[in-house]
Amino acid sequence: MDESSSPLLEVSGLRKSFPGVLALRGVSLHLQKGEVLALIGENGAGKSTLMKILAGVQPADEGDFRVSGKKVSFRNVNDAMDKGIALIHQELNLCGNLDLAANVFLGREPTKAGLIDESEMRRQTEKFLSQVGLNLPVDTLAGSIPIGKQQLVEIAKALSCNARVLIMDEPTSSLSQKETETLFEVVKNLRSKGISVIYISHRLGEVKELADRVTVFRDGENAGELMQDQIDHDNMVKLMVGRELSEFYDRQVHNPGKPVLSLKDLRCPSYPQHPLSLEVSEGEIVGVAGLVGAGRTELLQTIFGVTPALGGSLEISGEAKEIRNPRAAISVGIALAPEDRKQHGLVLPMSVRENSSLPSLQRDASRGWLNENAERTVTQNAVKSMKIKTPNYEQMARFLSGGNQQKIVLGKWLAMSPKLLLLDEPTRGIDVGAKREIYKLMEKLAGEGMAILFVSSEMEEVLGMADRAYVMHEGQISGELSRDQLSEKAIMNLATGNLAAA
Amino acid sequence: MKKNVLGIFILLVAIFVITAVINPKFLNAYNMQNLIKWSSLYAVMSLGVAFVIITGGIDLSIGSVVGLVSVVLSICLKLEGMDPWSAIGITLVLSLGIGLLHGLLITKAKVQPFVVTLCGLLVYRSMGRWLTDNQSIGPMPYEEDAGYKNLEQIQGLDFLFSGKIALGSFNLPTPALFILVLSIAAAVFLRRTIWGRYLFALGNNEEGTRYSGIDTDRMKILAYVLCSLFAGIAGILFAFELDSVQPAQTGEFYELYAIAAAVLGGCSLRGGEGSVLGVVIAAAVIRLIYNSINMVGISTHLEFGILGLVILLGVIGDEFLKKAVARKQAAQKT
Amino acid sequence: MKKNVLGIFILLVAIFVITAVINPKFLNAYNMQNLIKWSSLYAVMSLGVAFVIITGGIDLSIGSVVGLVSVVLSICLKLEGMDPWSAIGITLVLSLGIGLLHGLLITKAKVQPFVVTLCGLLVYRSMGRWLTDNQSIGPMPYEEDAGYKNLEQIQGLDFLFSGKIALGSFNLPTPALFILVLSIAAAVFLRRTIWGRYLFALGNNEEGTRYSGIDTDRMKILAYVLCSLFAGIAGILFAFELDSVQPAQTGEFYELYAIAAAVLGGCSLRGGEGSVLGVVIAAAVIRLIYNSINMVGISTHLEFGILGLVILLGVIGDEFLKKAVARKQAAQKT
Amino acid sequence: GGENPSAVEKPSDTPTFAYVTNGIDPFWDLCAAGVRIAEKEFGVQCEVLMPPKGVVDQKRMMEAMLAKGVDGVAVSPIDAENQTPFLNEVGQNTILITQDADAPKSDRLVYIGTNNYKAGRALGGLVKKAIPEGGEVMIFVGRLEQLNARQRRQGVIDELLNRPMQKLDQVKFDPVDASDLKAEGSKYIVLDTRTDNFDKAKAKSNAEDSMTKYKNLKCMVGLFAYNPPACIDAIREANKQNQIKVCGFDEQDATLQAILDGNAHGTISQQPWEYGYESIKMLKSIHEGKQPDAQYFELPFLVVDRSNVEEFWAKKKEMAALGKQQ
Ligand SMILES: Nc1ncnc2c1ncn2[C@@H]1O[C@H](COP(=O)(O)OP(=O)(O)OP(=O)(O)O)[C@@H](O)[C@H]1O
Ligand SMILES: Nc1ncnc2c1ncn2[C@@H]1O[C@H](COP(=O)(O)OP(=O)(O)OP(=O)(O)O)[C@@H](O)[C@H]1O
Ligand SMILES: [Mg+2]
Ligand SMILES: [Mg+2]
Repeated sequence: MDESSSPLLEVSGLRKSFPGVLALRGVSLHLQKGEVLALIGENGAGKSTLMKILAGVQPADEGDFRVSGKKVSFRNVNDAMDKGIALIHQELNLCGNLDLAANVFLGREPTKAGLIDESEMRRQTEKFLSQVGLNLPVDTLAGSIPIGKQQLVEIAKALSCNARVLIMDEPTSSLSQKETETLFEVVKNLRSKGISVIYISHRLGEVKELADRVTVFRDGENAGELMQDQIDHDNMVKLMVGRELSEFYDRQVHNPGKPVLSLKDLRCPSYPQHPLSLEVSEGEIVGVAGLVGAGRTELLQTIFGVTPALGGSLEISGEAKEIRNPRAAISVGIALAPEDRKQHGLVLPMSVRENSSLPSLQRDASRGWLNENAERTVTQNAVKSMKIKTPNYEQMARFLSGGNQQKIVLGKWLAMSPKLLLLDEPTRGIDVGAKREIYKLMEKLAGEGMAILFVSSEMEEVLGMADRAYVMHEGQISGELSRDQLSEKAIMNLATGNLAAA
Repeated sequence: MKKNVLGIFILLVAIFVITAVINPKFLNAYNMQNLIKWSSLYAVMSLGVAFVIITGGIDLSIGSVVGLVSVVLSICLKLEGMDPWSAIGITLVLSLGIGLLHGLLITKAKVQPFVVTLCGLLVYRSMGRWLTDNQSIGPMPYEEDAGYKNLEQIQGLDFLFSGKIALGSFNLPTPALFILVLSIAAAVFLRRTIWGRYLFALGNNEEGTRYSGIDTDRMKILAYVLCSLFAGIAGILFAFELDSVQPAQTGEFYELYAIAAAVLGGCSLRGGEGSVLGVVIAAAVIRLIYNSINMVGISTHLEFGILGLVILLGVIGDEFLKKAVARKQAAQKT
Repeated sequence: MKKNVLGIFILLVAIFVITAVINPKFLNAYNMQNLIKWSSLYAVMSLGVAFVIITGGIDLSIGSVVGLVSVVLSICLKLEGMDPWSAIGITLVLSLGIGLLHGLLITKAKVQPFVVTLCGLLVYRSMGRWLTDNQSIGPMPYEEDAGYKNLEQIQGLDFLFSGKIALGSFNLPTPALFILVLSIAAAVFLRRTIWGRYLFALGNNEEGTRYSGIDTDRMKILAYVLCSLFAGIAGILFAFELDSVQPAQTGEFYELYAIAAAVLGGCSLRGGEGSVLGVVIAAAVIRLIYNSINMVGISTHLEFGILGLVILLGVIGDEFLKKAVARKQAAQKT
Repeated sequence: GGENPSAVEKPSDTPTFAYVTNGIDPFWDLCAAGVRIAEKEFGVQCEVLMPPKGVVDQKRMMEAMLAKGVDGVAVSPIDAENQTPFLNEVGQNTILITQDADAPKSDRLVYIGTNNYKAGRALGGLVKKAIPEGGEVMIFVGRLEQLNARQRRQGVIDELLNRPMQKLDQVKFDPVDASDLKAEGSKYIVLDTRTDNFDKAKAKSNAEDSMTKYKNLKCMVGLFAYNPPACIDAIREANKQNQIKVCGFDEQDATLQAILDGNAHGTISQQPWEYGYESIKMLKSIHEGKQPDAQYFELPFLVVDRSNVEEFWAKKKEMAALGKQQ
């Protein structure tokens, strides 16, 4: 068959089921040489599953799978790599105990006389790292760098395979604006070299900027396709959720009440040289913007007592409090929906019920006895008010989509009626529908007088949701922006430490 | 819950029936009493270690704790002539203290449970030998012993911990009552109190549990304290059952039996899983295997081998059964 | 790398110096030779288990493998009169086979390493007893044995595995050469080959390693095979060193020494960490402790206890040292 | 084996016995050989049970035998003093005799065994012959909590220090950690007793360490079967054959070979097959209604040295082979 006439990659009728779940119900997809194809869909639509099949990580149950017109079947990752297909996973997959060079070349180490050729590996790694704009020594341990930078290492790793098809599954979910821009450069550069990219993202703005074509999945089936000129927000949303969504950030103006949280010269463990001061009031939604690694997560964790402060004062409703652990934080009315939902937010192998009631168990218990009625009520309230999609309360949290998992996290905290809600990247990896619901919820809670402090790396989100925002840069608060001062440019200047321009 | 213990229950019944067919004397009341007695004794330790395994930890020191506790109890009762109930109290406090020490080393000094309890295994064994100059000792005092004045009370304890209660023609060994009470308590604790829920939660995801405002360190310490306490109770039961304690030997390898029973009974060494009923049945299975080997008349040189094979096949079979059940449920859904 | 073994090295030197001060005879050549010999023997096993621990697994069967291998070797050489090199070959194949079995059960049947190797501990011990009718046996044939015809060759093996090479007035025990070769090989394997790299990688992040196109199952199997192989080599060394094998006892508890040495030498039981040099030094520390106790004249009752305390304090101290170093580096950065 | 009726259902007139040891040891398998010989000779059936881990296993094995309804039990109690109540329970249900180790306070009908104290003194005598000029002696043993081990050790010490003969049931023991024992009028010094917990590697390194520590060591005494070979190995490797003598207990091939080669002076054998044989013989005769003449049936031990080692070794092999034929 003639190579140029048939698509580089073509799948059709692909089916895949997991115990109890039919993840793909006969989807199809094709990819041309030098094309950036965006793949979008709600959480659980089957995007990652398809990509894992393409990359040889999992076998398909049935379906037709061709590369350059030739029927192929991949038994493992190496088969896929041989055909030039490389996948950057949704979850990070670096080995924290190995250095960057070792991670980039893991599984494909250059060898000399049977031994690993370290010098060659280092040389090449430097090249690939600089391509993704990462200036770190190649012998840095992967575990010692922040998530965002790890993501860039993953991309460098994929580049180093000389892939013809590069699959990126939500690559920007933990990248900051600046790193995202670097990534876009990389992707555009690849396209110009004739490399094809499959790009999965929930950030429709990115899709619009990058994609030559968009394929949409819904419930494990193809829901439609958009050519470059048809790609716009509304069209994508319509195909994804099957209906139109009204105004995304439907904000009201809040009138802040008394201050709930006020920090004075708080010192966080990683940047003790930069004392932090800020304030959040009743009914106010305050954003914290900044680049990845700016110390925003740690700020929230310090407030919540996960990493206790080294100094400074923290006041809740005007009273100085010492918070040494999450328990103390909860007892003064603080709740945190953490950045790493699976590690910190939930106990994945436990049920929706057990997760929803975990923080409130002790409050509802009498002398340590489980109060099963209260537990059921808490769960019921969470599922109802959050509109959590679950077959029943006993479903394992692991089997729910990202959006629904995040809703459980929020639900379990709302049962505690906190005064102050801390949200760390509340919509990371969450589809548009769920995102919108979370924004609505934030609105509603603020309207009821709750103080909300949220960290976000998505510019749109900060611009859209915040009444006021702090911007962080390398561990310090580089500026505070009121509603009218909020603009993309102002945030970027502060976030990159360009204080003069701000 | 129920399907979790199905596999191990089938195993129990199978070995039971096979042995009874080969040697009908297996079924006589005396043998059943002994089987119940030994199963109860080992089940106490297995239950204890289950708490720790549920949190994702391990305790290798159980056997040495059994040894040390029975040594200390014997010294207090026989040589020191201490008030018998105080002696019991001291041994329980000792085992609580050991558990607390383990818990603190694991949570505060951040030493891995395997290492802490491996060192415990060595240290407590050594202490027992040192305390007795490595001479055998038992809890029952003889005329020349200081404890002889408390003989009656000690005999009372002996009945409590290793006596038999006549139920018609069947003599129920008292350890069976202990395991009954302890396993109900353990089941209620694990399934009906918030602490039990916390143990399961932290076994599945420690960080996540801590982020939900639970003092995971304290809960882990609790698990190790319970484990050592149960080992201590087992030590008392063993001391009275055997009337004889070899400081260098008593309890040797028991941690492995206990862990094997916990695993065979459905606890996952990864943490977050486990059922009291399963563990108790599994402890009974292990004792049953020993008894069957003797009743059938197989060479004692093969005992270990058969036990090892049954545990391995039991665990594999159980896994297989669970998968089959899951597949069936999945098939029903679609 | 270097700071990882610093702590354990300090410990080695400290115990060494203290013992030498208390009893200067400790330093004489004969004692040093013995110390080197025993350290080498135990270090072989410890190195083996280090491979497994680096992948995040565990092997409890080492001691029983040592026992079984030395039994089989003795039977082949002495009773069967087999060609001596073939006999060595058979025992090595046997240990490889055991490792392969462990690896397959763990990766394919998905049984936890703790369970698989615990059952192995029981089964291989039983096999050794059964094969020999529980009689002690040694590799050296007597006149009436079938192996007597190979006596010279077997004596050659005996020299190879448990002889001494005169270096001036110092007689270097041959096991030292084995551990030298094996540890260099292990270090090169772990640090300079792709497979070593993969072992570290999968110990840290198995999924991620698999997604990088590495057959993690095969690598895990490799680790268990290497572990059993090293245990097998240790079995051969022990058989020739002891010249007699107690099927029921030879090797008992050695897995615990091996694991303790690996952990003390810097392997993390969570996987992904470990250094060959550290493990070898740690094995030497453990032997040194035993030797010191004898040299200083402490009661043997306390041996275990002292060993346990030193391991525990060693691990805690090492952790502390590492943190201090990290803190210092962090301070330098700012 | 299911087809063989005798395996499934023994004729009811065949008495069945149990022979219960105190652990797993080659010694006991040689005893089992004697049991097998006796089984044939007297037309009885006997199970040999070796408890792997001490008192617990011994108890549950005997319980299982009671449940099976055996006609008699010969046991080597691990902790005679404290096991007495249980032994009495066994004695009430079946014929109970003790062998190897006694439980004098129990209702056992008879005790068959060597006089370990006497045997220890005989061993001391061997030492005296080995180093007539006197000197320093070390004792090596697996565990000292066993009564027979303590009796043996005390016999050796008493003999070397020329103390008066003690009565078996009233032996006074030197402390376990007693070191540098000497006496007026004796040329011998008992330096120390080292235990190894049945770990032969430990036994060997104990022997090595004692050579490092004591320059003038003249004789090593090994009380458990594997101790003499461990000492012999250590001495051979240190090239001190001419300097240090070995005397031991039991009859491991390595010990006998060393006696033959002149590397060990001698050993004391309890002739284990006699234990098995005599125990079953005794059970059978009691089963037939003959009460034993005395409570103590003393088995003679045998002093094996260069003069009789070949003959003895041949006997041992013959016995082991006879036992295995079953
Ligand atoms: N290993 C697995 N076992 C069971 N179910 C699975 C497994 N992997 C995926 N699923 C299920 O398959 C479905 C598709 O999941 P997939 O991860 O492909 O979705 P996605 O489109 O990538 O979603 P997201 O946007 O949240 O990443 C979901 O219902 C998911 O729960
Ligand atoms: N556990 C830790 N140990 C050492 N350093 C850490 C740790 N956690 C965070 N840091 C460092 O602290 C700094 C702040 O990280 P943090 O995760 O708070 O940033 P962030 O702005 O929230 O970025 P992100 O968007 O990735 O969450 C980073 O330089 C990071 O490397
Ligand atoms: Mg996905
Ligand atoms: Mg963050």
